[in-house]
Amino acid sequence: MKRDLALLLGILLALLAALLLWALHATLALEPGPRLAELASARLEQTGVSNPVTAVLLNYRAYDTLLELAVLLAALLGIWSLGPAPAGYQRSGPALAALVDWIVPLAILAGGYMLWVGGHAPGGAFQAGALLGAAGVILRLSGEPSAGLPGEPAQRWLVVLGAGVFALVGGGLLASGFGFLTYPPGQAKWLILLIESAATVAIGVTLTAAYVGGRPGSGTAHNGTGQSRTVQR
Amino acid sequence: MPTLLLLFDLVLLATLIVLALAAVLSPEPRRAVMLFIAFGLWLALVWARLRAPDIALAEAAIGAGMGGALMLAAARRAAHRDEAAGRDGDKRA
Amino acid sequence: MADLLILPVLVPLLGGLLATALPVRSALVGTLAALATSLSGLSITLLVWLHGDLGTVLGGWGVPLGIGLSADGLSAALLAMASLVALAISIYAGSYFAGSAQARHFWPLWLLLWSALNGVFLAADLFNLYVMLELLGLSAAALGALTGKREAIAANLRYLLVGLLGSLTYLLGVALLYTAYGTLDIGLLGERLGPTPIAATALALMVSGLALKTALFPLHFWLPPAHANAPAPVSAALSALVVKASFYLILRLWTELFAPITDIGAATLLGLLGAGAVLWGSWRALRAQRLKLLAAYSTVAQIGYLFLFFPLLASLPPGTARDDLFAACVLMALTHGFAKAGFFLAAGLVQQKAGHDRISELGGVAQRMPATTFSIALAGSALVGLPPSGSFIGKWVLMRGAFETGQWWWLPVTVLGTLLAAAYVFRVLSRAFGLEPTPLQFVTNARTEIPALLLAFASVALLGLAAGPVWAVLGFGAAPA
Amino acid sequence: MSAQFLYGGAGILLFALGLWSLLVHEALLRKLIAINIAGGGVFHVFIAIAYRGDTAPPDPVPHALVLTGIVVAVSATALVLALHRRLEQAEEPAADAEVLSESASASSAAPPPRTPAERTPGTPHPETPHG
Repeated sequence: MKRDLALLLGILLALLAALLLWALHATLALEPGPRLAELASARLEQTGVSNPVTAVLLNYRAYDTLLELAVLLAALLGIWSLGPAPAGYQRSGPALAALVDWIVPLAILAGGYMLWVGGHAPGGAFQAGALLGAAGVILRLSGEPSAGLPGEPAQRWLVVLGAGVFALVGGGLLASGFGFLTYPPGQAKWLILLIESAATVAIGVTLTAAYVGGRPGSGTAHNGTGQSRTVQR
Repeated sequence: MPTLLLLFDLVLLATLIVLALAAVLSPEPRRAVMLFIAFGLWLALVWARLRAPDIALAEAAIGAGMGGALMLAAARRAAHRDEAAGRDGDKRA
Repeated sequence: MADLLILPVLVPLLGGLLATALPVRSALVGTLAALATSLSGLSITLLVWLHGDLGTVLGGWGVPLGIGLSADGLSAALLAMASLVALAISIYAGSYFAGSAQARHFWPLWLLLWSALNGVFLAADLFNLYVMLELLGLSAAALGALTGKREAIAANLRYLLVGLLGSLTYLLGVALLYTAYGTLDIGLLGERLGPTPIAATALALMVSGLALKTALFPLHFWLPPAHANAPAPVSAALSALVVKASFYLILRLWTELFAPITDIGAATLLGLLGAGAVLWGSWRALRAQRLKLLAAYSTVAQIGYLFLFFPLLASLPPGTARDDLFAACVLMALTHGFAKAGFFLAAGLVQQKAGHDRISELGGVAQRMPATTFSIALAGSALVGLPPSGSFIGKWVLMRGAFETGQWWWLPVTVLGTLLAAAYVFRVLSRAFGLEPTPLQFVTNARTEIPALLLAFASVALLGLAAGPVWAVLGFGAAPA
Repeated sequence: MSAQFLYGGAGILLFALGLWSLLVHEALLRKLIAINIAGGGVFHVFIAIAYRGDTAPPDPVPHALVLTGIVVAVSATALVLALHRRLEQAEEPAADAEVLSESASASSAAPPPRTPAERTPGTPHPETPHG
């Protein structure tokens, strides 16, 4: 019965896929419509960055990116609302710990590099933030329960830093007559770097905090919820 | 398109779809997640071939990396639950 | 002036960030941000009313590179409804969550949700809409699970997955459109879109994804548990506002962007699903044991009515008759927003007072809360569609349209749905006004009871007696007498 | 043009495969993997249509859209998993309590489910509705 249903659904979805393939084929066979690629590269020089993807993300379509940071934050707020962080992992042995001592600073350095290079080569705030997040994950796996994150108050400020700086820059530009996220000529490069730096930190902290998987407890708070934060040693 | 390149593309895509199929069909959680991570990394490789290095990096680091790490934690929990609970020293939330 | 279009998105976003950073002050920050957001939304409505459509492109690049924001009558009408309903919910929530640890989780997520909601109403870019829908879905699911109860978590887990599937389906449609027409701007796409197979496929994908998110029968399965198990202010927001965002998008895409390819056949399919929703939702509401579950099924039915307008709109040429139908559809959506929010807020008060919301045991409890019982009665009469509520006018125009277009088969659906609604509302009220002795003291809590009462009152009086402004904002002539 | 269709088509196949798995499989983790694969398929379509051969530079706009999509997808994944973990805790109070009492070392046991010591506004009652 269940097998039959799976088969039936499989056939239906194969039909759907065939229909979509046909639609895609029909479209590609037509004369390709005017794409944004030419336009995007024609204006690239005015965007303040030379990596076209960064230009789209932080200049042409910066509004999307701002909201994307809000989505990331909403997910973390949802995770925090579900309870305190579960217990950490067993602390790693000396050999692994020594390795972690090397990997984590390296990941942070690589993140900084990736942020800087994102202006003109592959890379940028999200990749850099992900590297910071990876450093956090490694720290947590090695037995650091807080994954290297600061206490709750600082953590809260850090996770809103990205969207906050972004929105404030946007709002400031609006208030000074340029329009929301419309960078004044010549200023784009520095404003984008400012936004990207803040976003990198926020993304790194948010991803790490999401991996930790619960409200940051400094060990004393939130015991009323009945969950003990025990760390194995 | 040259035949050799077409062949290369076909192998690339066939591997991608086989990885996706394997991830989807694997009932064992840890194995499924490992296959999913492999799928994500392979996807990044394909995107690098399609001249999207930025996105390949992002998919490898965020999609396969962070997403995979998150799922792996869940898969390990699921596996622990399956292995009749109560074993000492092994169960972590 | 068009620059101000960003404010209804930016203000709650900044408020949400600040409420995240200052958890101890989150209620204060949240309330202030709610006031400011509401004001910004209403001022946009006022500007559209006075000066006509507004539009701007963010970033100074113009379309198609930049992301456009636009507000026409339809956006303005929904923005105004959202501003008023969300403000009432905020005031109610301030007292509902007072002293609870949930407050610090509620406010930031609620403001992010509100930001996304306004963002959907104002966006003129298909991909930006995807991001907005995801922000809306994630924050809604997180808010719905706030009680921490097993049912709530399970329901919202499902809601989240369904929402993700809906957004992905929508996004695939956007990908096809970009392949064919090379732009994401709704205005530009409208100029380029023709009756091609790709456009039809994209329409099917996008509308299916959004129908899943707006809980159109038979894709409504996720809605009742998710809406019934959330905290009362969240239930109100989910039912009154969040499902409206995806409905609004379907209405806009169907009647504007995809107007060249939508035909009567496709519209009739939507109408049939709507009819199924009306009958099934009302029937389930009648059978529900809990007040909030009743309200949730009633939402399924009310969404159904909105889709009954599609086949009628499709078979009428542009003109006054079609304008009236369109405005009546919007009016019903607005009325449901006010009425359902009022109903859920009042139900939440009953639940807090009695410790449960089982309809069979409501007797006496409600008697001690006269204002709340009155809210339920008012909101209920708007759900039924009694005059002078907005949905009375909506249903009346709907039935007249069914006559005029010869699609008489929508008439029995409307009548039967109305009878069922009357039955389920009466069932609640007969319990609330039960035979128990009149209590010696009445319970009043102005800060929570007044928002519910005002919302219920607005659904009946404001939108019913003053439908003219709705027609005016939409840019149509006088409302039908 | 042919490469675009080849790669875009693969994206569509991945979307259909993910959708099928989402509908057929019960376990949450499998549903989550399915939805991520379906998402990967949609992103793949975007990347494929951005590709314009080895001579012309690719279209950066779909690339940026996909980057946004990836971040959104991982956010949703994190939230789904957190909800799932909370659900597991809520569903197995008895089993976890046993683990706690049986294993002598409390540190190695799973944390007990959260008991709502916080004041909970509203008290919804379980009633599983049938859709």
